[in-house]
Order: sequence, then structure tokens, then C-alpha cells
Amino acid sequence: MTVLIDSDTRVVVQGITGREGSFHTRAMLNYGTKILAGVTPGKGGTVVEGVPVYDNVMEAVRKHQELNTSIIFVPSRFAADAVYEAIDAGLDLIVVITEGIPVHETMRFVRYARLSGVTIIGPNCPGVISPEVSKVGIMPGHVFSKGRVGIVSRSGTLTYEIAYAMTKAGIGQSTSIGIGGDPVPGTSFIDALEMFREDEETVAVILIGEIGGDMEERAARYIIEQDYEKPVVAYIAGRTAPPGKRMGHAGAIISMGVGDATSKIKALKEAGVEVAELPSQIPELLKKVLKKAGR
Amino acid sequence: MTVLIDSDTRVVVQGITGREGSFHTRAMLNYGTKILAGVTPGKGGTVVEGVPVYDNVMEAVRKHQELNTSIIFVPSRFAADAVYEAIDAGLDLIVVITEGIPVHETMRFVRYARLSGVTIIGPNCPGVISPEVSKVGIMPGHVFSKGRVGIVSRSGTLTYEIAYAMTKAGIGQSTSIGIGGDPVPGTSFIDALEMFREDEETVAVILIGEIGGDMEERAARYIIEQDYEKPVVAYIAGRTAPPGKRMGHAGAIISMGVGDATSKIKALKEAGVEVAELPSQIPELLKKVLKKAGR
Amino acid sequence: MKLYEYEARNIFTRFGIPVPRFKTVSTPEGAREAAEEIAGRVVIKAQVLVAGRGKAGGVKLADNPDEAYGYAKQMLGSEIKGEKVNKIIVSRAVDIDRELYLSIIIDRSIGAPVILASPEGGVDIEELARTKPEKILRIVVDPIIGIRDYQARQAARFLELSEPALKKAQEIIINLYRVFDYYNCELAEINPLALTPEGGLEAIDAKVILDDNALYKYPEFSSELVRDLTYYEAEAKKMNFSYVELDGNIGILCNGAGLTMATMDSVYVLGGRPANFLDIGGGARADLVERAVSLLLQHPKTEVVFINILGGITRCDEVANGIVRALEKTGAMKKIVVRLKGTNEEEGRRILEENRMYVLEEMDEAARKAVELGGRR
Amino acid sequence: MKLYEYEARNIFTRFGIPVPRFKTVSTPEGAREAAEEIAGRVVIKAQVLVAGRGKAGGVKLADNPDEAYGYAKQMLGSEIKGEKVNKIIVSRAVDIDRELYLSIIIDRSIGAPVILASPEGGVDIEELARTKPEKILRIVVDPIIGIRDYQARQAARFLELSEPALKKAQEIIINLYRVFDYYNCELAEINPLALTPEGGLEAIDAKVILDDNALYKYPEFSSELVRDLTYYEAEAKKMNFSYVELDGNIGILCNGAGLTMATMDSVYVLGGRPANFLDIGGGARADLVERAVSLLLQHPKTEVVFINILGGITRCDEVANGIVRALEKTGAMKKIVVRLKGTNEEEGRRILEENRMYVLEEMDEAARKAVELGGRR
Repeated sequence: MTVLIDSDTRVVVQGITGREGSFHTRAMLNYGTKILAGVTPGKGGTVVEGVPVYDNVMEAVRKHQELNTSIIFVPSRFAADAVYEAIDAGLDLIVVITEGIPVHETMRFVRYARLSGVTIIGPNCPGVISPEVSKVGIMPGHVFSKGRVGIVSRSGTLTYEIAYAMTKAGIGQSTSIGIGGDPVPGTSFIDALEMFREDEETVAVILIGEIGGDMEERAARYIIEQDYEKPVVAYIAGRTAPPGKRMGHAGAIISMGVGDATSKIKALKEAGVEVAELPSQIPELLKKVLKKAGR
Repeated sequence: MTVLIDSDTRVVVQGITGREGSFHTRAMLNYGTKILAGVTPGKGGTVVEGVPVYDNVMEAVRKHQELNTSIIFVPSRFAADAVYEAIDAGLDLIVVITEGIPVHETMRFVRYARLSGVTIIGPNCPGVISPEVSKVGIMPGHVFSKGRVGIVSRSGTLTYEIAYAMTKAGIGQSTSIGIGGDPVPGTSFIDALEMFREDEETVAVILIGEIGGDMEERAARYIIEQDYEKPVVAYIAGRTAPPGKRMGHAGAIISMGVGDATSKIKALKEAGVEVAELPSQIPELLKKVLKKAGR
Repeated sequence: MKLYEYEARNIFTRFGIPVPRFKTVSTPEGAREAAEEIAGRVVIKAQVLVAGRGKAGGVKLADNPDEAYGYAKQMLGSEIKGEKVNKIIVSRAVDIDRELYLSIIIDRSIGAPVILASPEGGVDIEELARTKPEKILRIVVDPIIGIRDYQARQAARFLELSEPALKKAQEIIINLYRVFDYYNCELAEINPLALTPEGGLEAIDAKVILDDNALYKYPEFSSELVRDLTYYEAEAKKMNFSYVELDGNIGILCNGAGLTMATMDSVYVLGGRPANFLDIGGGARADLVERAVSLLLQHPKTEVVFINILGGITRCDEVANGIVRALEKTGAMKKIVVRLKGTNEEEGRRILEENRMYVLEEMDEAARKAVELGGRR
Repeated sequence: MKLYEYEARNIFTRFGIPVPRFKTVSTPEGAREAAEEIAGRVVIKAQVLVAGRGKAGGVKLADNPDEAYGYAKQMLGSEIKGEKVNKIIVSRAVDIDRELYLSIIIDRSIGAPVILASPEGGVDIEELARTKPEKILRIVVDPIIGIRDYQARQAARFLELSEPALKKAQEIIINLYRVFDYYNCELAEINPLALTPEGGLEAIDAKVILDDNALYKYPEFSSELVRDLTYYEAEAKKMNFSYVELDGNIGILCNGAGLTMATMDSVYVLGGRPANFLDIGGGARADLVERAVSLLLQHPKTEVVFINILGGITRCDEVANGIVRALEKTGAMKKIVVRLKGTNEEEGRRILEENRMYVLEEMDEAARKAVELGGRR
């Protein structure tokens, strides 16, 4: 079993005719992802990488009733609209790759999705991959390998870095979820921890956090309160970041006294989470906790 | 068993200090309804008919955690706000007595309530009564009697008329739901039919419709498609109403060729529903269908 | 409340919906001046609220200012389907390639706004819905989210347009929704929306119906609340009664729309002829009841007043007091049948009986009595 | 983007939030005139974006126009916490009975706007949150519904006011939310909101932070996008890079914020000193990479440039080409450590190796190399 995506995942790519959309459509197809349709308004009837393109999502869903997942590459000014379109078309999972969406718009569509029972990953995220099963995202597939460790991360490239280190060390992943670097993500650490909790294949979870907000602290509290059964290993980026400066991600900022790495690392350690100092230490920490847990 | 309200129903009255609010609070208390709190902004700390008044619903809920139902008497300009307050405070059932709420506002709070899993009865309705159990509404309690026939109605006084006729004929009611006379009600005929379907105590349903919209036709279609098991008897008001004129209720208008009584009566008859010509005929029709159903 | 075309056009213009240049005038001279100012051919349109003014001679094409003057003179002061023409508009005549249809309505059964779009406008939309339903696109808008660009795009595409009209149509749809939303409309309609030979779009007709319950938000229309009503309709509206004139001789006064309708129907089923429908609503106090009863007592066509009250939020004692006072003040000698039941009914019956009125208990019985007094059809 | 106080005050005024009468000036003469016009005591406030200007001498009370002139002369052109003062405001001095606090912020963990209200304003809200959390009311607003009257009423009530200030406070909260909503704010804050002896309310300070991602909606601020930035910060902003200056000598250039932070942290953990944080984001092409690398090569404090790329949406070949071109064009002789991995990595490595650059595969290894070249702390 995997989390969020599996062999039944059928994908529509919104913004398929753009540069990133078409490039990653090919990459996903090569990885084995089942992409049935693409959408770009005004480009209906064309074909991209062998995938038929429609003018709107509703039409794509009418033609391909198995569609259940969307990945969005639409530019930031039009991305919120694309999300509503995907929600209204009845899809179950929407992965929003787009960076730079105004957070007021994100708040609204995330809330709307939640009320509508739709899962949103992102925005400003690399997507989701279940190695050797499906990839709905922009991550380089070859750094991941099939296995039993779940990853949830606020960062893209840093996740590839850590997945690569794991893969080299022979530790595969069940599913890797990039929840994105925006201040308001559609799916939080806690949401992801819950998914991994219920996934029988996953035996441990890696949590890749960073400065800004208090999602890591909340995850730590959740781990304590819920008596989380699976071992968790974490890495927190930005421990040398100065306060008040936005470190690349819209969400990565220590502001109003909230969000520094020290507080997050402390909270996680108090919840029994092993926290790595360097990304390259993750594999050994994982081996340690798995051994301790008798796996 | 009853529908919507039962012996666990605990009520907060929004707009309790107004003329109607206080009058009907007393009437409901006299009927045996458990009213724990009232709300009127700025009147917190006072007492109406022995019921403590709070400034807002949240505070009332904090003080009286058993609260699960609200009845709203707030004037139309402030009523939508009162509904949101009740939804946000986590109540399960909201009965909106207020007439004259702009339909755009109603559309929004009805949608919001549905997304939030909250049931709204009304607006512009007489409320709900389960005879001898609880009354959350403005109907004169003494015309109703305990029994096994459910009533759902778009009208207030006409319902009292029919309930009175039934009571005189010795036919009691399980629950009577006044869904209200506005174009967009929080609960529809179909919603009510579904509730009665699942209620073991209810053996038959009376549907009191009127001109305007196509809720009766939809109910007829539902009865056919769902093979509705319980006998339904109907009365449709407004068969002599001229088209284009609003007959008292905001929703009672034959417009754009939709909503005349003939079409409704026809649809109901085709669904096997007995339709009365005069309200006074309801009891005999009921006896007939109940006998036929072997009850 | 239905707006006049010129009011709807003014709103459209403010919300960026293209409308042919026009002037609203109330004299033939004004029409001539307007036609001169606009230059070229103009359309003279009578400003009435009844439907079907075109076939009734309320829309004329004028080639020059003199013709405009002539048509204006004809129309102004005349009646169209019983409605007097006080104003006309003089509007630039538009070359039309194709007529489209656009509207936003409230779908009652879904409880949401719906966009209706058709590439075949200029005809009655209900007729089109019957004959060519596949030519109408319906898009449901979530009322708490509002219209989304993708929906406007989809509706515009259905109009069978190519660029740049396609983009313009999308903007018009968004703006029509803004009108619908801002003004709490029951309906905001453009029929027809003209596609010009140059690829432009113009709203040739404009129809807007506001929700009466939301009118208080728009003080600009509140003075116009009473529009082309009879004296009795206007009086009833002032007091917030629901009042509809019918053809018979039995005045019907009840509390609650359903009961009033059922009473009206019952009178008819039992052989009588209702003169009107008067619903005093819920919770009316004595003074309001007095005015309602007085209204019916004064109405020339009403021979019998049938008052049927079932008290819930309305109290029977208040009703009884109102009836007594109306009789005292008007001094009318018309026949009255009263049926009282519900909240405070004993008190109400006592008041009426003290004033020598006979109160019935059953609705059918009372209706039969009213029919008997009013005479059968 | 944080707005200057005078910008925030102008917005507040337009949205109906009461603000003491004020003028924005950039000369001492202007300050004198403004003080004369306003009459009475005025407050001179330096318009800077750094926090804590009051304690740094950026806020002065002037009894007359001459004093206003004097303070303005002192402030204008001076630096407050490193930020040059180009403008000041001259604002009517307000008598204050009590200081209150109001703000709307985005609660990241809930994903919704939150109203914060306190009867004890004028102090640092974070400090208050630590010392007297019970004195702060938090009300979550549903982002798709917006603020409701009942919420504004609840927040206003918490300010411990009596009528008519209570009603005014409710309106201010609604209007503050409208500012927050209209301008896509991360924060809209009034601290303090002054209660005057007459029972009035006035926003003494105004703080508004806009979401950079939504700035395109407000062309009035777009020309002001580059505010008090160093040359390197301004250049980076133009190209949409995330760039932060640090104290060390090793320039960090990566793709992706998390990786850049982790690289920066790793250099530090391994004993080095990062000179900056430069995230080229996802999908940068050769020309952008060239400009990013050039920026670091030109930076005087940077002795070593450490480029760490893990390609996903970014392609290693584009990065390699960009590096090569930057070196060619700047002709800089600084040391460069490159680590490439991911999409098109073979092609990227080939390009760099053809240009005699040494490419490492592991991040730790590369970081150690960079630290070695830059020297340990």
C-alpha cells in the first residue's frame, strides 16, 4: 500500500501545454504515471506527449471518467482558478506545483477543498511520489527507491537530497509527500503523519521542516498526544537564518518571535524524534531508530 | 423516535429579548421545550422568562455545553449573521423563523451550513414540533397531537389548519417540519422525506406544497425513483393563483412558466400520492392510504 | 422588483457591460434632440415593465430625428398592455450579425446562482428550453465562492464565438455576475446580446429583477418601490401585506401565505369567487389588522369579507381588536365571515362576540358561509 | 512588503478608519507649514520601515511650528537603525485616555485570518501574549465567508468600551478587515488605537504588510517594490531570486529554499561562514543562472562561491551553461565549488568538465571543500 497515490491514480495535467507542464508530463509518463488528459483553455483538441488536451477539466473528466487526480502547472495568477475547477470537477487529489500564489487565495481554496472533502498538496510543492508506482510531481524519479519509509517535507530539492542519501544507503521510500513551502499548505505535517500512520507499508517517517510558522511544533505535540507508534526522524533547515528575512520560501521566515529552528528542534526532540544536524546523517539515524523499533 | 428534535434537544433562542422571541420562548417553555439560553447582543446578563441571556452564541454554548439547537427570531437584516454565529458555534440544528431575508444571503448560509454538516430549517418558517416531546417553533402546540404521521410543509398556518383537522380526526403526528415559504429553503421536501423514511415511528407523510419552484415535482420524482415505502398524502395551495404574482411567500410565484399547481398535482399523482382538494379532506385520505398499507 | 430597461442599462454601463449609446427622455422634443446627438439610425423603446412590448408597438426604428420625434409622440402617454408609457429611450441602432443569450438566475432547487448561455438569443428562453435544450448551457455557481474565471470561460465558449469576441463575452459574463451579486438580483439577463459585424458585443436589451427583501440596500430604488400599482396594491405594499387582485367578490384575508392560498382555493372549490388575496403575514398587531380589514371593506368589488385566521405568531385577540376597530372607523355595512383559531383564540372570540360578530370554528364551514353570502358562480 | 506608516494611514483613511489629521513632508519647511495648517500640538514621525523608531528618536512631540521645523530638520536625512529618513509625517497630537490593540493577521496553522484584540494596546503584542495572554482575544475568520458582524461585535466588546466607542470599534474592525482583504495583507494592525477623553477612537499608528505574491494587483505600490535594499538585494529582487546577506565569506547558490537553507546550515556546521543565501528557485534557465552566479562573483565579501544544485524542475545543463557564461563574462578569479545532481546531470557535468571545472557529487563533500577553501571560523 501507499499513501495518496497508488496504481489506481489517474492524472489530468492542468497547464499541460506550458514549458514546465509538458516537460514534466513527459517525465511523469516515463516514470509510469497514468496521465489520461491535459487541460489548457483554448488548446482543446491538441495533443501533448501523446496526451489529449481539453479546454476544461469538466470535459476531461467526462471523457475520462477514471480521472481522480490533478497536477497543476498553471501560472500563479490563474492557479487558484485552476484549483477551483479541479475541485468542482470532482477530483479527489489536487497537487499544486505553482509557486507565488497569493496566500489569501490559497487560504480560500484550501478551506473550500477541505469543506468539499478534497485533498490538496501544495501549493509551491514538488508533489507526491510512490517509488515504482506513481509520481505526481516534478521530483527527479531516479533519486527515489521503493521501500518502507515515508517522507513529508516542506522543501523540494532538499527532499531529493535526502531521498538520494537514503537510496544510496539502501533505504527505500513508501511515499514522499512534498507539502510545499508556502505559509498555508493544503496538507500539513499532521495530516501527512496521520496518513502514514494508517499505511501498513510505512514503518518510519522522515519529517523535513524548516523555519517559519509552528507546523513542526504542532507535529511534535501531535506525536506526543497521539502516542504516535512509528519512529520519526527529522531535519530542520534554516538554523543559521537571521530573523525577519524570508529564506526563499514564502513560508520560511522567523516573524513575530515565531518559527526559529531552535524551538522546532527542541519540540521535536521532546517528542522523541531524532533530529539530524546534516541531511547526510538521516540514513544512519533511520537505521538506528528502525533497529530500536525492532524492524 | 422522532425526526430532527427529540428529548435531547437543548435550545438557545437567538433574539430572545425581542417581542416575538420572548413571547415564543414562553410558549415553547410551556410546551416543555428545554431552552437553556437566549442570545441578544448587548443584553448579556439579563434573564427572559427565566432563561439566562448571553451576548453571543459562543458564550451560551460555553456555559451550556448540551446546547445543540438554535431558533432564530432576529430581524431580517441581522438574521444571516445570527445563522453564521450559530453554525460557527457548532450547533447541529438551526431553525430560522425570520421572514424577509434576502435570498442571496440565504443561498450563502444554506450552502455554508450544508458544507459544515449543519441542518437549517427555514428561513421564513414556523419551525419543528414533535408533539408532546419538543417544540422548536412558533406553531400553536395544542392543535398538534402525538402520533405516527409526519408532516412537511412550505406553509405555517396552513399546516396548523391541517394538523388541527388531523387531531380532531384522531390522527396524531410524529414530527411536523415547516420548511418555510422562501425560494431557497435550508431543508427541502426530499430532505424531509428522507428523514421520515428512516424514522421508524412515522408510518405516513403529509406533504403540504404550494405554487412556485419545482420542489414538489422533485419530491414526486424522488418518491418514484426511490420506491418510497411510506404512503404520502399531499395538499397543494395556490391552484387558483394567477401567474406572475407573488402569493404572500417569497417563494410562491409562478414564473418563467414554472411552478403552477396543476403540474405539481399531476406529478404527485403520477407518483402515487393522494392529493387533497380541500385541507379538510386530508384526514380521510390518510385513513384510506393507511388502511390500504395495512396499518 | 423589476427594473425598467433604462435603469438596467445604466447599471450595465457602470459595471462595464457594453450597451449601445442611449438617452432616456420623456418628451418628443427630448427624443428628437437625443436622436440628433446620437446621429444615425436610432431605436425608440417604450419604458414599460410588461413583457412583449415589441409586438405591442413599443419598439420602433427611426431613420432620422424627425422620425424619432414622431414615434416618441405616438408612444409617450399611450398604454402598452395596460401600462402607461412615461419614458422612452432613444438608442443607437446596432448592426447585428448574430443574437446571443446570457443570464444569471437563482436556481431555487439547487439554492445557487446559475449562468445560462445560448448561441441562439433574441428568442424567448423558455421557448428555447423546450425546443432546443441542447442549445442552452447551465453552469451552477457556488454562492459562497462566486463566479470563477473558468466558468465564465466555459460559458463564453458555448456562444460559438471566436477571438476577440470570445474574450469580451467572458468579461461580460463576469460583469453580469457582478451586477447580479451586487444588486441581489433574482435575474440579470441580456437578451439579445448582439454580435456585430466588427466582432463587437452589445447588450441590446437589459432585464434586471431585484429581490424585494434586499431593496433596503439600494436607497436609489426605494422611492420607486411603488410602481404602476392600483391604489389598493399600493396601500397594501406600504403596510407590507401581500395583496393580489382577483376577479370575484369575496375578499380573502388570512395570516400566512399558504393558508390564504388554501382559503382562496377553498372558496373557489366550493363555488365562490375570490376578489383578492390578502395575507397579513405573521404577528400582525391590531392596528395593522385594522388597516387590512379597512382596505377590503373599502374595495368596491368586495361584497363579502372572509377573514380566516389561525394564530401562531399572530394572536387572535389582536386580530379581533383590529376587525372591531376597522368596522367602527369605516362604518362599512359589508358582510363579514370570521374564522378564528389558535393563539389566544378564546380572547379573540370573546372580543368579536361582544361586538355581535359571529365567529366560526371550521374553515370549510366558514368558506361555505362566505360562498353562500357572496353567491355561487 | 511592509508599507510606510503614511501609506498605511492613507489606506486607513480611505477605508473609513479614523486617523489623526496628518501631512507627509520631506523638508523641514514642509513640516512647519503642515504644523501651522494642523494647528495645536503635533507629532513628528520619521517614516522608516525598521521597528523601534520611537526609542531611536524617530517620534517627537512639537508644541508649535518652529519646534516641528526643528525636529524635522533633525530627522530628515538622518539614519534610524541604519535606515535613512526621507520622509516624515506631521500628525495632530491626540489626547489619549486608554490605548487599545487591534489587528488582523494570517494564522498559518489554521490557514485563516485571525482578529486579535486587546484592551491593553500600545505595547508589543508578542510581549503581551507572553505576559498576559488572557488580555488578547483571538477570533478566527472563515476565509471564504469573510468577517461576520457577530465577530466584530465580539472583538469590540473585548476592548472594554462603552457606547458610543463600542459601536465605533465594531466598525473599525470591519473596516480593518476590508483593508486586510482588499490589499491581500499578511498583517493589518492598529497599535495603539487611542480612546480619547471624548469617547472617540483614533488609529495612532498604522502597520500594513502586503503579500509580495499579490503585489501585482496593486500597481500603485509596484514602483516601490525595491525599498531600502542594498545593490545586491535589489539586483536579486529584480531577477526574482531569494537573496539574503549574511556575515561570512562563502557565497551559497542553490535551487530551492530548503536546499539553500540546508547548504547554508551545513557550511556553518562544518565550520565555514556563509556570505549569503541565494535561491534561484525552480526551473531557472542558463541566462538567469548566469546573472545569479555573476552577482555572487561580483560581491566583495564573497571569496568562495558554493553552487549546490539538485535538479528537479531545474535542469543541470542549463545551470552548467549559466555558470560557464558568468565566468567568461565577469572574468572573476574567485574559487568555485560546484555540486550537481538530478535532471540532466550528466550533460551538466560534461559542460562544466569541458570548461575545466571540478564537479562534486556529494553535498557534504562539496560543503567541506567550500569550507576548506573559505577557511574555518
